[in-house]
Amino acid sequence: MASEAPALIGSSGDSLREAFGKALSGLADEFPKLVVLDADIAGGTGVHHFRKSHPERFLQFGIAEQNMMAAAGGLAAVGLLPVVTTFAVFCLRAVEQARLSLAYCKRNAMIVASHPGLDVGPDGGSAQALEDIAAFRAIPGMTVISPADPIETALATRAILEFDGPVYMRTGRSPARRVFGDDHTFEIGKGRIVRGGNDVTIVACGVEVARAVEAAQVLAEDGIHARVVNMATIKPIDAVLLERCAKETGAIVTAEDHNILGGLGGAVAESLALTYPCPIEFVGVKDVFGASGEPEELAVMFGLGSKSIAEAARRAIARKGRM
Amino acid sequence: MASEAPALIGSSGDSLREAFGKALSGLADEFPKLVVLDADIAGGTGVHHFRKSHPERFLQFGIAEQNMMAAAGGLAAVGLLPVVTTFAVFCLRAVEQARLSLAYCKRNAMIVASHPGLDVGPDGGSAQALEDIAAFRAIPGMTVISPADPIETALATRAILEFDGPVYMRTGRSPARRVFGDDHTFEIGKGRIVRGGNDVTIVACGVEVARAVEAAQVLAEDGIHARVVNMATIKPIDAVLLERCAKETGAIVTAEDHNILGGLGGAVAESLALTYPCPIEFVGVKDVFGASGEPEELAVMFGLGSKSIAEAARRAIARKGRM
Amino acid sequence: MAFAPKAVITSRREAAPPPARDLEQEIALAARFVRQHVIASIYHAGSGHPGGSLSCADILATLFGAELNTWPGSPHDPMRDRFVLSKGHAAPALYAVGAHHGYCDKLASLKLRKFGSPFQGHPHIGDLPWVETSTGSLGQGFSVALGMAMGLKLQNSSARVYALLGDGELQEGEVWEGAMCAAHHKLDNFCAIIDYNKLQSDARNDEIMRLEPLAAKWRAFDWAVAEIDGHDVSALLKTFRRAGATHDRPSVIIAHTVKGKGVPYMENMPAWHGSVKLTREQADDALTALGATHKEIREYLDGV
Amino acid sequence: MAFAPKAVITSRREAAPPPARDLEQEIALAARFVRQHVIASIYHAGSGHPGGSLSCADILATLFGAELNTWPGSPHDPMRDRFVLSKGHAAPALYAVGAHHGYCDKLASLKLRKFGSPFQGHPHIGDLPWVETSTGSLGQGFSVALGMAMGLKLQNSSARVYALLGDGELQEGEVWEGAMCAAHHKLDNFCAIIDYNKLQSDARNDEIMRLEPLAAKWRAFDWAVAEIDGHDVSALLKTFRRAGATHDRPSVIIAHTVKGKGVPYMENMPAWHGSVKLTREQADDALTALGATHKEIREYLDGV
Ligand SMILES: Cc1ncc(C[n+]2csc(CCOP(=O)(O)OP(=O)(O)O)c2C)c(N)n1
Ligand SMILES: Cc1ncc(C[n+]2csc(CCOP(=O)(O)OP(=O)(O)O)c2C)c(N)n1
Ligand SMILES: [Mg+2]
Ligand SMILES: [Mg+2]
Repeated sequence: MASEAPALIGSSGDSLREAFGKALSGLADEFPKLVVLDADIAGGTGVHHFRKSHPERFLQFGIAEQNMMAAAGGLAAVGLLPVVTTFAVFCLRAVEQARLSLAYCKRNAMIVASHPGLDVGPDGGSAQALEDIAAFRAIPGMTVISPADPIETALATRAILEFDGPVYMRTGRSPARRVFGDDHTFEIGKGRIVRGGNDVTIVACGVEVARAVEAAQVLAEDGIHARVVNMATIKPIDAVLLERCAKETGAIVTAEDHNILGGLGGAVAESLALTYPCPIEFVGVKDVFGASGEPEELAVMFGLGSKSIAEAARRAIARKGRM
Repeated sequence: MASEAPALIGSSGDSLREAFGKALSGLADEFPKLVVLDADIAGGTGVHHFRKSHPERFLQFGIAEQNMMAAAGGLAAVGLLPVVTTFAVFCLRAVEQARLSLAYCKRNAMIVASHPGLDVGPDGGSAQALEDIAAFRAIPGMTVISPADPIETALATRAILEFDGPVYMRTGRSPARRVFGDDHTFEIGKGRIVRGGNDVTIVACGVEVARAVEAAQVLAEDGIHARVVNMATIKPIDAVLLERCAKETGAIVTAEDHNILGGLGGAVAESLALTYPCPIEFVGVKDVFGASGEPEELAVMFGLGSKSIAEAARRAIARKGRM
Repeated sequence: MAFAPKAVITSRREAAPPPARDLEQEIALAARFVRQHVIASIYHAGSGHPGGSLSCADILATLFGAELNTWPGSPHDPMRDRFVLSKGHAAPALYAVGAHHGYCDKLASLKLRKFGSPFQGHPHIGDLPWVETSTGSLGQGFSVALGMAMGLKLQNSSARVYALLGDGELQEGEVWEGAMCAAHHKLDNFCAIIDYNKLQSDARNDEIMRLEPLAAKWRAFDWAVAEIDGHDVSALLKTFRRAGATHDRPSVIIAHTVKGKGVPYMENMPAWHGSVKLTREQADDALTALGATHKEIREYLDGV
Repeated sequence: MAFAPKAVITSRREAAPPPARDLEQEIALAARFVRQHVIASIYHAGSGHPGGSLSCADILATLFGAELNTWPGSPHDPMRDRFVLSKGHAAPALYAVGAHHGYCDKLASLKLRKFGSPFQGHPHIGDLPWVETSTGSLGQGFSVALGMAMGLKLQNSSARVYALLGDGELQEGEVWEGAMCAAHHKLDNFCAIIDYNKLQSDARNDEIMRLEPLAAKWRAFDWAVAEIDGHDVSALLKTFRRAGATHDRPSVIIAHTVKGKGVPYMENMPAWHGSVKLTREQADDALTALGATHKEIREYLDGV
């Protein structure tokens, strides 16, 4: 029937935003102070689930991200546990509010951003945030997280509610591949080796973790054993694990759905420069804007696909010991 | 007489903002399309000079940075050459506007931010932007500049007006030490060796260049020959010069009045990870907010002073060949 | 309606003859084309915002059909009027009206939101030079348009600037910054049109964030305000003419519209705001309701 | 004045007796102390914003002297009212009124803007727990206060929230986002006070960015609006009481003030807005004008 409600795009049960939205509803009883802030985009961020399950704790701010972000500071100040939700690109509208009214005040407030990077797909370049990790990472005391799959997103949702201090967490728009089983655990600040190998380490976050695993499988066919690290916490970065990987594998690839400047790649480069400098290749969007298209297609065209990661791994390996 | 106009603070002829403001006035005739945008802070950013000399090209937007930033896109669209001016921390209010309406549209529009970092002094932590380089560096196609002294600021002012594409440039609030003579030249994208040496390279920008030179002098007394590079363009970074310095000196220190995460240090670490990985030590604010105080005093207390740079240099040298 | 009295007649529009009946008919036909094209392109894209594209079809058709001094062949003419689609998610409607008037190809512009196509989910000047500025983040287009109006005035141009905003978009503080600024600078070459369809992303404005009394807000921000039926082409034409003659103040036209206008099953339904997927049957029904023949429907849906 | 009729009496303030004459005198004395302390602390700091600190002294003295249910000994009491200095550059006035009421030490708070002192150039909750939120970036304090009001209401608290804004601050779009939001959510426990001193950083509001008709703007955003003389303590007291009894709507008090009030050579002079350095002679003159004795002046200026 033509008059039926339309199908929501890209929010199958396996998108990170859906996993986040459902997890939030499930956790609401356990966290009675939890309130969810929306800027007229609940259907997009996954928190329509929470609106339905806990309407009295769902706070509507309209299309006004600055006010929403700063108001979260006030809600936290009176003892509530606010979770600010919008698209990643619109979080960039409220960077200064997150800085002053959340981070500077050390508020227990969480920012959860859906629609990061090229994963946004057909909405196109204007909507594909490639800068958010860099911008939020630079705010003193702000923790930055980008989980890899729906299971991890659900775990991370609980972890940030239990966490003390402001957090910026990315989810994702498009159906995501599963990386982890039901036995997965998550801890803020800890990277995890998801695949062993000693020739090179691929450090990835978000949608790039699944692609990194795929790249490692391809490399394995050529006898190259790539280690894959899921670096779900970008700040504070797991410097100990990075140092170990650099020592053990001698070359690093970073992979993220973000500009290659200032994001996960930057965090890894900074960390290793302090502990164990080694060749790094960066997989990410190369300082250009995105475009409309399907996420997988865009990933390939902009050099974020598993093939690009595998090529970067070969380059990194080739540079070992060449200094 | 008590009723005399009050003395303006910190804007002696030798602050970068004053140098910028005066340069802008001086260039107005040569650049007839130049218009200057202000958000009620002209006395602070140095463009009161321009307001006086060219009132008809001075555009007042009131205390409304978002509208000002995006409107610059419109002014550029109709053939004018807009220079957006405010404090660095308030540029963070308009990151998304700079992204979409300037960078994504490839507008010829310049953002010039005064009051960056601890150099802000007594206004305190809320006003001391430690995130702006990271945030603007992550915007695709945005050029990022932070000149070192008044002479260079004047040259950089001309350079950005001649440049094609959006630029984010930092000036400074407090009286700045001279680093260069009247014969100095400036080119966007080029780092410059301001002092020779082969034991370590200190890569600095903004106020930290003068402190780096001072650190090198102190180190020289101990027989350590530190090279000092003025990396006035943070993006695009001078990868060729960095590689050469890394090869020739084997260890790097970065120094900036910014969070150690994502700024100049991040840019240098990313660049060298690709070309010539080597030990790097980062001098900057260590992911905490600033505080009120005098700039020189704050520099010492937050580890940005010449002593901290010299210590970082010793640490970097000690790490050479220890991998 | 509260436009300032026409103390001084400056607009070149003053001299133009009153709109002819057949102009109105032409515009109505163009609007019908826009609506059909919107449905077809969103059908092919598999995503896109139909509701807010349909509500502004008559406004766009009127602007491009009669009001804007723009010429498809010379998108860089400094004398041209500027139009900014501040509610950038209505891109399909902009592409459609552009296609109708020769700014872009009709068939090509059905290739919406696809990789490699210049017809992105939100209008991008980097892909289409006749798009005056890239939009998609609500509030910004309005400020950019304001900057254009200011810059044109500074250069003594007689070109005018038009910005089309959504009602939900008015919740962005940036719009009120711009409203204050445009009035302060007396930008009477600037005209904002509000596509007042009473719905935004998730629900009615009233539920999400009340906008009323809306005309009072704009008056208090010192704009000349007109309130009209945004589907009444004749009213649109007259109101644009008045706005063009307003002196010393920017003009806002609050155009009351119906979200999803023309497609009965979409009208006034928030669910059809969002980025939705149209089934073949839905697209067929919509095109039928919009007066397309069987042959046209086949061309729209199969001919691409 | 246009507060809603008091249909339902809910405020605990209703029960309180009308303000006594001596309360007004107490407040006037407190305001005088605030002004003197502001001058002294800015003199010692060598920078700071005197104009906007002096203009709001009576407002702050009234709030802290009579209106706010807050107690210096228990800055974390969940039942307390909240006050947010959204115009954070008036920090010296906040510290002064805090010192007067025992929230901080009088002598210590003269050590303004110095390294190691908790009395930063802009108020910071990390340094002073009785500062409800850090401010300094205009527009934000208002939103934070709104969040507090919303959160208190959600938790059925009867505590009220007050935010003091500058007039120039109203140019920030964030304020109008918040204005729309507070009205939509019927935050009648929220009261904004505008320190309407007609000046901002560089010049008069009228020159920089016209705000008038200001009351009409707030009315169009659906707030209960009162306009009073912001130096008239009796009017302030009455208006706060009315605001406390307003139902279903947030209240705004447009308090007409004089920038630099109390120091003749500063009054209405834009130059004294900014971060300025006071000479010994200027400080002396100012304190004399503010009624300090020679002995007091010496204590203020030399006793630190
Ligand atoms: C700054 C910003 N925040 C959020 C969005 C997401 N968004 C896209 S359309 C929309 C609703 C817009 O409603 P309205 O302005 O009424 O548009 P219309 O009804 O005409 O489609 C929202 C919230 C956006 N594009 N920009
Ligand atoms: C977002 C932001 N932009 C700019 C400034 C710089 N600034 C500090 S005070 C001021 C003028 C404020 O004027 P007003 O609000 O009228 O304050 P008052 O007259 O009461 O001092 C400005 C522009 C700021 N603090 N915050
Ligand atoms: Mg709408
Ligand atoms: Mg003022």
